[in-house]
Amino acid sequence: MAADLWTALFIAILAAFTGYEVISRVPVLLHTPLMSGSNFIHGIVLVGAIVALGFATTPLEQAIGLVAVIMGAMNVTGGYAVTERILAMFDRSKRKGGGGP
Amino acid sequence: MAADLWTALFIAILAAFTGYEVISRVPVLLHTPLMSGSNFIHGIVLVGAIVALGFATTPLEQAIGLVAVIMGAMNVTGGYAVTERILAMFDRSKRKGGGGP
Amino acid sequence: MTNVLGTVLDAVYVVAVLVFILGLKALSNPETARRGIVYAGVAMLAAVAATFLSPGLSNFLLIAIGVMVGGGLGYYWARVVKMTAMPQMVAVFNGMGGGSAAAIAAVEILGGIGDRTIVALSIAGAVIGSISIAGSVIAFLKLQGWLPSKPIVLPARQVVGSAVLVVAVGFGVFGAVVSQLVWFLPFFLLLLLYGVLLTLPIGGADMPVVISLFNALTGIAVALDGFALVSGPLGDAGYAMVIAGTLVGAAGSLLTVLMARAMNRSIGNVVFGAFGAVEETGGPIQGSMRPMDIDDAASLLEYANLVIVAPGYGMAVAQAQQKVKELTDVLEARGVTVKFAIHPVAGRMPGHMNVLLAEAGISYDKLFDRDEINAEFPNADVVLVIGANDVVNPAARRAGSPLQGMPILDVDRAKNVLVVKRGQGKGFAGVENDLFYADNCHMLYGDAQAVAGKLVAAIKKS
Amino acid sequence: MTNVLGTVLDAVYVVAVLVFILGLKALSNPETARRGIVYAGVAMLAAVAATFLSPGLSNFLLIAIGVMVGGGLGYYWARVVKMTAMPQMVAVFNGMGGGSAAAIAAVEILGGIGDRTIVALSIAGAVIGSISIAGSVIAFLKLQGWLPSKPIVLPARQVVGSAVLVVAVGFGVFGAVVSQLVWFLPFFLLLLLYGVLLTLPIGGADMPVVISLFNALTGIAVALDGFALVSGPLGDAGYAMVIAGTLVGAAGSLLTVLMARAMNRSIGNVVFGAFGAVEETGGPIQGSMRPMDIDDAASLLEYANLVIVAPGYGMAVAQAQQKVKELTDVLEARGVTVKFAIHPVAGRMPGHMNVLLAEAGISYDKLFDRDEINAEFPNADVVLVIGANDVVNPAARRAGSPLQGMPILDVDRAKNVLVVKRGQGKGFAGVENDLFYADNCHMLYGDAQAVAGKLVAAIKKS
Ligand SMILES: NC(=O)c1ccc[n+]([C@@H]2O[C@H](COP(=O)([O-])OP(=O)(O)OC[C@H]3O[C@@H](n4cnc5c(N)ncnc54)[C@H](OP(=O)(O)O)[C@@H]3O)[C@@H](O)[C@H]2O)c1
Ligand SMILES: NC(=O)c1ccc[n+]([C@@H]2O[C@H](COP(=O)([O-])OP(=O)(O)OC[C@H]3O[C@@H](n4cnc5c(N)ncnc54)[C@H](OP(=O)(O)O)[C@@H]3O)[C@@H](O)[C@H]2O)c1
Repeated sequence: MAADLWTALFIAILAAFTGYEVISRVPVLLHTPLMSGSNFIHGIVLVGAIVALGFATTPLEQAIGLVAVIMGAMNVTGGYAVTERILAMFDRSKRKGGGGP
Repeated sequence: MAADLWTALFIAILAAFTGYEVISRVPVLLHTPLMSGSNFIHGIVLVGAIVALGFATTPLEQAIGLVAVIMGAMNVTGGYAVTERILAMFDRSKRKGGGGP
Repeated sequence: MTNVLGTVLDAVYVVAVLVFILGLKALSNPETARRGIVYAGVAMLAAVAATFLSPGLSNFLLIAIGVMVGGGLGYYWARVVKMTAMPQMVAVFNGMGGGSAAAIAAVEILGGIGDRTIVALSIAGAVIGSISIAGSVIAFLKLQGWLPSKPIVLPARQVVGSAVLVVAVGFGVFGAVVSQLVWFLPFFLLLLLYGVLLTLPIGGADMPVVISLFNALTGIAVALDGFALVSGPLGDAGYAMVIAGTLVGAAGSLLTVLMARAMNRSIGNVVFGAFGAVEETGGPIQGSMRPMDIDDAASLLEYANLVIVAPGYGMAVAQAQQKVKELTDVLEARGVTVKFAIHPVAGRMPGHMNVLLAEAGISYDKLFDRDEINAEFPNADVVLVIGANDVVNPAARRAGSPLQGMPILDVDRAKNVLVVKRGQGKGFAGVENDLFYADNCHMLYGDAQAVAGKLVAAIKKS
Repeated sequence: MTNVLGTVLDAVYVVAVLVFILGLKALSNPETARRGIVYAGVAMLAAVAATFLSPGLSNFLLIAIGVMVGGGLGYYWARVVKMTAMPQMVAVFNGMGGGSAAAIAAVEILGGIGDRTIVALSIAGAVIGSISIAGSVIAFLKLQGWLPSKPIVLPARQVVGSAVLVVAVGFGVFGAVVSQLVWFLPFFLLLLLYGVLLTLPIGGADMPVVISLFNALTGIAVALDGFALVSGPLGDAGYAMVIAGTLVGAAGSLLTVLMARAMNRSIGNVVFGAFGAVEETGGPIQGSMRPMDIDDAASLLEYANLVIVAPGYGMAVAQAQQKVKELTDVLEARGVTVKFAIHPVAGRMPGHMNVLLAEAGISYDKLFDRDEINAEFPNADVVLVIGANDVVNPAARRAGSPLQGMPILDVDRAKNVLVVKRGQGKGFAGVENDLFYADNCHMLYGDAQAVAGKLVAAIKKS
């Protein structure tokens, strides 16, 4: 196993703790935005999709890579927009708020 | 800056969050063992001291490396023993406990 | 990688990760939550831009098209969807993430068939990502009502499912060992099938738990893809994926556990239990449901000191939150104290009620957790149950009930209980509700929005 | 690195880090804390052994000697030291860590003078590590009583200090730029001097905060050394240092802030304020201190329903905890409820009182935080203050007092207050205590251990 993978394992351990600890303090009030917010955060997959497509050479790789990019982009923008809409409702500064129909 | 350093920076960020979150839940009751326990944990410096001495070539490097190892070893064993002694006092299973004079 | 550009790009990833975590932390407080997501959004944009600008990439046009098409679709859809359709929306975006992770894994397998470690990691990422996309699509279809929301129970489903999964993984491993790509076609197809088979037998109302589970799984798939990328040309992108993916994996798992616990069930029971497919056993309840007319209910409310509102899924379907807000306002104008009792799994998403009530402009100071408010019910003059059923069912305190042990809102301990629902319909769990037959309980039949509106009118009139 | 051995060693580091974190987590609960430290100890042992076994090392004999000498000394000392000497013990071990970090940095500089990044990181590690060892030694000397514990205030100390620091760093940077080792000698010497100058003006009772600060600093120094090592031959050792060092850096900083906050002071004020060097201003207090004799005090205690004990530094010096435990036992045998009010900074370490009382075998169920117990004082028949002073000084509620704003135990609100102390001595802050002159307060003069012993005897006799 390459050194990079061990390092990545260190990173994964720490990230798991961080995720667990940070999230266990989120009150039930915010569980819905938490769900959609973490949905947004795994939208980082778009970065990997760009790398995959960016280094793709055969047409098959390109096609699959394009699919990856499209799906990743949907995940990231959709996740962001939904979360932002939900949280706008909790925003005291614009109480009457609420996006869309 | 080498790639390893960036990775280390990722790691440091995550470790800082983890340390902060984990520790902020420790009750005042346990602040003394927390202090000596974290003292023990930076005893990991011994690992670095072993590397420094292990790759030392000149006598000067060896001398300083030896100092590093001695001090690191003191930190780690002392930190451990103190913490363990303090925590033994909180141990319900041997209530009358208390180490040493 | 030229040195300066490389350093800048590396720094962008590190800062992005830092901001992600701070953003997640900000989510723990309603005052800061919105700021948190905006910061995280900026960080994400920066990370994506940094990746796009990295030296060595090609296919720029394709990337740009992909980002614009996917991004546009996602953004548009998220802006126009109704708030009540949120759960299936989250399911879709989650599925997209899983699909993207599976597709990345496919590309990695195509390109890296020589390197065992990378192929192994990619296979793992592909397995989880594929299950996540297929399962999320089924979850979407069920919640949207395009598939029946009842559990669809196939014969011997657990055996068949396991067999499909094992064969799929077998194809993948075999393909990796013999280094032939053709084996990965059945590999992916069978995984998608497994995701479908896994999700079909799960009832519509269990979907939120399942969505949260798939959310965590997608995070893990992304992290696995990240592992496969760290030794590649853009290692830092891989690390960022490992971090963000693991964060979500941990956070999502925790959230899933919390949700299942609030329903007093295990995750295994949710996924494999086909809950809601069985009919209730147990004798009929003594007594009858007694309706009350609107004017009597209005004056009961009006002359109360403390009214506690217990909303549930019915309020969400009826989109009654705005009327409930009006009702609160008229009652408060008459000096009545109004509080809201929020059960963590009322509705069809964790914290669903909070979102709806906040949307209607009800301050979250008035929203109380189950733990906070349960002791207060005996002091309440009236509890107004609006479209809630299982979460207020005292049968949960009775041995032998399917709900047994589920933590509920103790509304039956209040002086008077008014229940708004359309008819004799049972709640999601399909269990009779003892509450409706209690002496201190009266029914207000009708659609929640209509009934709340009538109550407002009656109180205003008096 | 042979492949199998290498993999095993890598795995050891990863597991060690995992266990460290779990160990730290276990510290948040007294039931699991001890298990936590034992696990962390095993993980540390494994990490050290893995490093020792790594291919490519030489100087094995020297390493073994160093580990045995240092380890033996540290272990022996830690086992025999008195519990009351704990703070200075922690200071010493902390200093050792800082010194080790500085020495590692020195070796890195000697070996790596060509590589700018490594030298820069090493310089940073050396700066912090050196300050930490020098400062910790001074802290030790003060707490041990080998240096006067009063602030030693030198003229223009802040200017001189800053100048020393700037010149020291200047030598280091210059040495790195011209790649000449000789400049690092004055670099290290001046840094040690700076550590001394920084710590001398800090009063003995502020030392705990400072020790905690140096603890955090040592953690950061270790992390910086780790950064310098990650690109070296044993990169994983470097990562382990980065993780553990940063963990401690973050945890220690937080603890320091909490402590300073409990004293209502900023960290800057603790480090640069030379607190305790100034004399109190403000008029004398009206009234006088009234002693009570032991038998009266004993019967007051004996016939009480609720006695709250508020211990402080005096109990620690007098080693009175065992007698206090006996007193608790005899009182409880007579049906008196006994509780302990623990102020977070009573004594000379954070949580000091908890440790002492636990040592004496008092269950931590009876120990209450300031926040938990403050509301109960008005219900207490007797509060027994044992060697506490500042933490029960109601002057903290008075504008203009040096203690103003410090959160205190509200013992003066109890029906009766008995204060055990040797004489008219002031507390650490050097402020008169209004409590001692209050109508409901009586003094029991004498050494805390002796007085507690006499109370036990008097109660047993009656
Ligand atoms: N929130 C989550 O995350 C989550 C996750 C998984 C499972 N669940 C489950 O979902 C259930 C949630 O409980 P709940 O009490 O909120 O809902 P529920 O038990 O599903 O009951 C909803 C009630 O609303 C009534 N209703 C439906 N449409 C209505 C309308 N338009 N106007 C007025 N009333 C209407 C229904 O009765 P009528 O048909 O007679 O009108 C029904 O009794 C629990 O069993 C929980 O375990 C929740
Ligand atoms: N715990 C921490 O982490 C920490 C950190 C930094 C600073 N501090 C500071 O330390 C102080 C702690 O407050 P405190 O109330 O615990 O202690 P204190 O204010 O220092 O008072 C201790 C009292 O004990 C008495 N005493 C000393 N030796 C005694 C003996 N042998 N028998 C009986 N009594 C004895 C002294 O009076 P006599 O001389 O008359 O006997 C003195 O009044 C606070 O000012 C706090 O800010 C604490």
